[in-house]
Amino acid sequence: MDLSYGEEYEQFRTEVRAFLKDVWPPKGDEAELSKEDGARRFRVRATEKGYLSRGIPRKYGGSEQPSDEIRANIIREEFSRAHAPMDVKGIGTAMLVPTLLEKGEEWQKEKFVEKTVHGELHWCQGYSEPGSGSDLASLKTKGELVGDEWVLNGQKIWTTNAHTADWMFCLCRTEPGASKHAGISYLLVPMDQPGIEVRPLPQMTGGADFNEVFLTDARTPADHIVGKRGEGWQVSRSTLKHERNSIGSAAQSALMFQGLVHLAKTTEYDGRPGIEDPVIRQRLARLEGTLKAHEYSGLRQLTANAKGENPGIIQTMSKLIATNIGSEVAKIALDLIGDDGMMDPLESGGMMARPGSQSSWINQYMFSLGIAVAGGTANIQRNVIAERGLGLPRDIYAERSSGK
Amino acid sequence: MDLSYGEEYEQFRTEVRAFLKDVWPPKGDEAELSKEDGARRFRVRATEKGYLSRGIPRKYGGSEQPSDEIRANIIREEFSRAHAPMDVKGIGTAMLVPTLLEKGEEWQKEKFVEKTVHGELHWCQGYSEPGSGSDLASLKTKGELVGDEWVLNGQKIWTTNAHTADWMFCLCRTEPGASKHAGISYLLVPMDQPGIEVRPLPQMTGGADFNEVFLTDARTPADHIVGKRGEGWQVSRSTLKHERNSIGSAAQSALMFQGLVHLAKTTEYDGRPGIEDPVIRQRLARLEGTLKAHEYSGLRQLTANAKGENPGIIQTMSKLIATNIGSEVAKIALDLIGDDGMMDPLESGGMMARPGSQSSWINQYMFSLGIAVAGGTANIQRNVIAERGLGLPRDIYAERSSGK
Amino acid sequence: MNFDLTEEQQLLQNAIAQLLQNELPVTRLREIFESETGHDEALWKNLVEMGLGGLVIPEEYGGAGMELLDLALASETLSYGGAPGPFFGHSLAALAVSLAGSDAQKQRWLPQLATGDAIGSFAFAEAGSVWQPEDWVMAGGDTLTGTKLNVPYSELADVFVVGVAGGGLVLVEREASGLESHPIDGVDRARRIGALIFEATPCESMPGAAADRVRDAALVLLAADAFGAGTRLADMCVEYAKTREQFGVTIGHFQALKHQLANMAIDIEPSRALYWYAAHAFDHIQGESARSAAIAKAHITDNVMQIARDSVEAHGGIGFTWECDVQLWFKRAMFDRAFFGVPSLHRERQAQLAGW
Amino acid sequence: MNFDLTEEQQLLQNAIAQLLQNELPVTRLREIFESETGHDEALWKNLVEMGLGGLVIPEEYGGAGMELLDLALASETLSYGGAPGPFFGHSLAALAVSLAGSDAQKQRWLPQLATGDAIGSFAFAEAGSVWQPEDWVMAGGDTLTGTKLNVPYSELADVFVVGVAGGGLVLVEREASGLESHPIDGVDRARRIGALIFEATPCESMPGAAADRVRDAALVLLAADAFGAGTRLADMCVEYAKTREQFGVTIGHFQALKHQLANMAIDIEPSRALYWYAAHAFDHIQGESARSAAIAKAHITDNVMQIARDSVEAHGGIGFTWECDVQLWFKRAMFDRAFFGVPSLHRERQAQLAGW
Repeated sequence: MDLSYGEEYEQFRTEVRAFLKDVWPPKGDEAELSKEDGARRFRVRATEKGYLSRGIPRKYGGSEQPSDEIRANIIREEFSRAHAPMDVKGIGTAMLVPTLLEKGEEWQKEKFVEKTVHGELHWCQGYSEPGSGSDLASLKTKGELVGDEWVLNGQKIWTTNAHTADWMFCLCRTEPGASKHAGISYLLVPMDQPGIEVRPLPQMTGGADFNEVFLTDARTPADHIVGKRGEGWQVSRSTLKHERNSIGSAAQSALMFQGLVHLAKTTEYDGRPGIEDPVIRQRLARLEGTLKAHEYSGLRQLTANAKGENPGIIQTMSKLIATNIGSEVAKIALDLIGDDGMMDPLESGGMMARPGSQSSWINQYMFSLGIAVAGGTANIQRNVIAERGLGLPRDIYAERSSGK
Repeated sequence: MDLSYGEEYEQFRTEVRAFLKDVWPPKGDEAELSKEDGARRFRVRATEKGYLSRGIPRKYGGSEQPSDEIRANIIREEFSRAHAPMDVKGIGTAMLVPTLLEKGEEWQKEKFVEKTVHGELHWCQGYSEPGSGSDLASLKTKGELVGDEWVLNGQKIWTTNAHTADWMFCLCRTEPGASKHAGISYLLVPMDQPGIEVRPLPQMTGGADFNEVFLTDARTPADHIVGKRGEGWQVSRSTLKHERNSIGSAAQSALMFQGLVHLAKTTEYDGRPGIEDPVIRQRLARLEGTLKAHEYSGLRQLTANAKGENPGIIQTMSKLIATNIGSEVAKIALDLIGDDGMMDPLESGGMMARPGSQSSWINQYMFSLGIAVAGGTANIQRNVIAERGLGLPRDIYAERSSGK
Repeated sequence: MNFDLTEEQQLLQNAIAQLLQNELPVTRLREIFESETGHDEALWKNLVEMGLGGLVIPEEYGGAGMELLDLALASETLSYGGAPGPFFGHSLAALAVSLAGSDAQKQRWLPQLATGDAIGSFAFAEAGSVWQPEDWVMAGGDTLTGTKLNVPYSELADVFVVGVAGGGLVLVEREASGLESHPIDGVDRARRIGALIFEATPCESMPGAAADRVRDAALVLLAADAFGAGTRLADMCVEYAKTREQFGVTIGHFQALKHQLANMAIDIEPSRALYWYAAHAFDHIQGESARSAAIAKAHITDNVMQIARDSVEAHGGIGFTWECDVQLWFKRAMFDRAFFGVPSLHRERQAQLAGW
Repeated sequence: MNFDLTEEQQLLQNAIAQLLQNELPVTRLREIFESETGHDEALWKNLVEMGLGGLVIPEEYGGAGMELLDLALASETLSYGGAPGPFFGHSLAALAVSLAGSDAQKQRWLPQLATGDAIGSFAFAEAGSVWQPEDWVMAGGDTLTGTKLNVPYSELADVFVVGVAGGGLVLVEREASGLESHPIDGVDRARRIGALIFEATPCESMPGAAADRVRDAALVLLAADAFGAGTRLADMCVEYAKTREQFGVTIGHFQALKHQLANMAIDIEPSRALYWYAAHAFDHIQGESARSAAIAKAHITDNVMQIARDSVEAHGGIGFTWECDVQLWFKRAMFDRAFFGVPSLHRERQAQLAGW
């Protein structure tokens, strides 16, 4: 066991730091660039050095580096410390690009991959539909090949960033006669067309991070299919991952916890700082135990991934643990803020406005629920742990429904 | 709403008190009787007055009173206050007698009811078997009619008081060809015979409140069957209850809670009485909320029962709530007693013995688990609440298994 | 011995439920929820015509002369139906004037409050989540200067019962000089709140010492309201489980969900008796009144908040959206839990009142 | 960057597991559990022959010169196998002498402890659940007078490391005059405890100030032991769910039980990294050592106790019987949770050490 990175990696870290010191924040002429252009220029350089787009072949604009979880982690740490731009975020780089690289036609890779990783094309994901949550096989949106175009009709939901996306990758039912999973295809659809209407789907906080997408005779060329007709289910499950970020979610949880401790130190509770209240102390300490176990398990997974080993059952648990932590953070915060627990999460300010932090905790109190449902409900997560992790029998209804 | 009992009932209470003052504890010559004989004499008198065996016809030794939940409750309160003997406890009065009164032959009632309610015959219940817990329909003990006798072979488990019982009422499979529920009969079997062996089944506390009963060519006369052959399942479910004790379980929970508060007041915890620790105070207060809701719900049920109305979903919940309260009482106690939480629950004393109360809390810590499993596991209770209380669909496996 | 509602009480609850079913479909509720004022005059008129403006006002002043239990039952049913508006603050103001007002104050205000022509409210909270009469800082006297927070419908009410240092109560009229009201953006848009800022504002002292009683009554009403919200949420979840399909069956077939709904049921149903008892104790068992109210408020609002969270999850993704009705009662639960102090505060009071 | 065990460490765990599988079938474990002494000389001999008597004793004194992490790994595996006997107390005594003993003390005791020819133990606890070095009351000096409680295998050990007022450590030999030992009926009959009564008993002061280090090490070993018990219990439940049938299917088909087992898994599996880290911090990250040990002890022993309760329930009625193996690890969990202080105590320490 050795929590240092060793000489070779520390050498690598030194190089990364030196690189960042040179080019970020932008110096000289580059300092004059717009924020966006500056980031773009930076990314090109960082990719040349092999720091970004590491899993993407050079010919599609990547740096084509051998997989190395430790280097990837050092890059994340140092870039984050320097507040430098990382790989372009989003569902396009996270899900579409790996899928195209594994299953796409050559022309599809050429057309889409580089522009997506460089942030010039934005994507949204069209999987979920009203009425098919965890049960994707029941989706109903239809695609019909009419001449040289697919014509799509149906409705998608939970479509993050649909209003800003250029393209959507989506699952449609194209083979009406086929059995549940076998009738689905994976299509790439341009968003800017009359057949597509995007409506925001506000959440209970009042904000709107999701959309519904209505497809009414929406069109896309016949060849904008990834994999063959009826293979969409398998295509969508290609989970090629170059370097996992196995400690990312724990780092998020840790940041939330730090925020909570700060809140407890700065909020008066029952006549003294909340952190001095014995009940709050016990709750914080208990939660920190869960958090630390989660964090250190991330280190275990990082090590296993770096060695190419299977970290075991622990990898089925991250989502549910992160959800549980988020939920407990929110509950403790709600107790700490007292009357502010009645405030509107979107409270815009005005004369009686409280410091922004309080309403952000209300937001968190509700949003911690959104996290639970976004990654599939906690019940789905528990099924996964029980079935894949513990080897218990599969759910009878899911099994029946999948026709096995 | 009126929590007083009203004039008529207060008059009744006065009568009960006067009666008790006269005869309990035994006066004069009767004070010389053995404890057991004194109690027997007392019960005869109390039955004459209509205070005991209220649901039992006079000809079988009862007082044959009209059902009155309020009177029943007043009798319980006053007898309990005077530490006077109540109706003979046990599975015989609680389950066998109502079953015989509803489904038994006349000669069976005459032979068994009076002696059972007078405490002269003791019973044990032979329902559960290894391998059939919540799923009684799967029981395997066989009964075969050979000449004028049933010959029984099999094994029963969780048989409380089997070592002191005179008789067992049990379920056996007598119709090998019949479907699951239809093949079962309800038999009355004498315990004192070579074909029956009783073995104690010690629990994890080290005590032994349960037994296993092994039947090897055990015998009972052919007419010692209640109901017809193959009707045992229905017979066992006759739930005739004269007066429910809807507040009894809550009273038990309340007593436990009082004990816990006493423990908190008298145990040093982190340098002061436990009751002064803010975390303990919050936990006690939270638990008391659950307890009070449970207690007052008992009053609601008592009222509904007295009016002959259905109290609704609340009546499906008592067992699970009582289990939850018992479990939380035990957990708080374990924290309070510190190092004594390492002690043996059966610790017999000796030089280093702690006051009896501490090891009784360890017993409680483990025994609260036994309560959970004895009334069917908590999961079974939740099924009942969801299905009978909320009207949700029946469990698919139970449904399948019952052949419906 | 009768721990049950009278026929009149059941009729009252049924009548309210019927009214809300007719007059407050959820579409209308949402309009009010999203409106400027959070108040619907037509609905208010309907409610006060049923006598809800003066349930606990003595009959001689035009009220129904009923007890806190009746008020709590009305609160439960209004909450179950999601009713927005000033009922809560108004009822407590009416109770406070009935208990503590001078004859003149009663003459002047109770008849108007009973008919609902005047709307009452109360101003107890001060900065720092201060609610309890013994903690009030703003000085009384002939005039008031200072700020009160979280005043129900401060923009709308005609008269305010204001708590002052030492645990006294005073009356302030809306038109009083030096009185400003500012809305506060609360989470529950069905119960609006605001701040009152007093600047040498004239006030009238109330002779009776009733602040503690009014506090206890507020706790019981919040508990009853939370109970109504909790049963509504639990019912919505059961209904959803019986209709929503997944993998070819209604999701109510899934044992994990069944058990979550069973747990929800055991966390809410016994609370009915808990708030009944607290209300009954307020009316008839003086010695248990304060403690029972604290227990009911802490226990029920805390449980219901968890039920609200679990309800979102029981609905899956849709439960987290604005368009799903869960949010309406979720926010009601947040209000009931925070208003007049979070559960831990009342649990500590509960402990102290037991002499622990 | 390598947060994983070395091949040697994995071999060590495998070898222990293999030995217990061969030498300690549960029938044998139950015999020892129910025996007079709770100690099996043959098993002890096997363990010390593998070097487990002196894992952390420096090589120059005949030990393996390994680290606390290795000792914790051994503890986990021994606990998973249910191993009874003096390993825990012995290991801490060996560590204490290695850290704080004079050269002479080391010369005299370490070689014997390493071979297991002498058995060590430690006497820290005093009446009133007092465990922490800063709270010790019994005075040190040339002789000791007073009582220490909850001393592991007080009836068996040859030498005791005893904590005295001011946080010092002294050595007492079994044969010392005025020393009496009395067994205490503990719940976990696989780890016996007793009281030591000193009456002007000669002792030898240990020069090093290592009480805090020994405390931290004890907390890590208890956490590792609890982790082993928790994984054993969770494994037993999964195994039972896969074999026990009800309504014609294995009970592992029931979603409610599946989810309870999933929850058990997320309550135990991440703890592996938590105790590894605490042990590693003890060995290599001085600044985090005390706090990490407190977190690991509080978190793991508390979670495992709940897992033990849930394990009884997952087994139904049989889980509550003496003959079901759940009880063996249930009691192990009770020992690990209570020994050296309940979780809330270490959570408060955790808070203080963070400067909260």
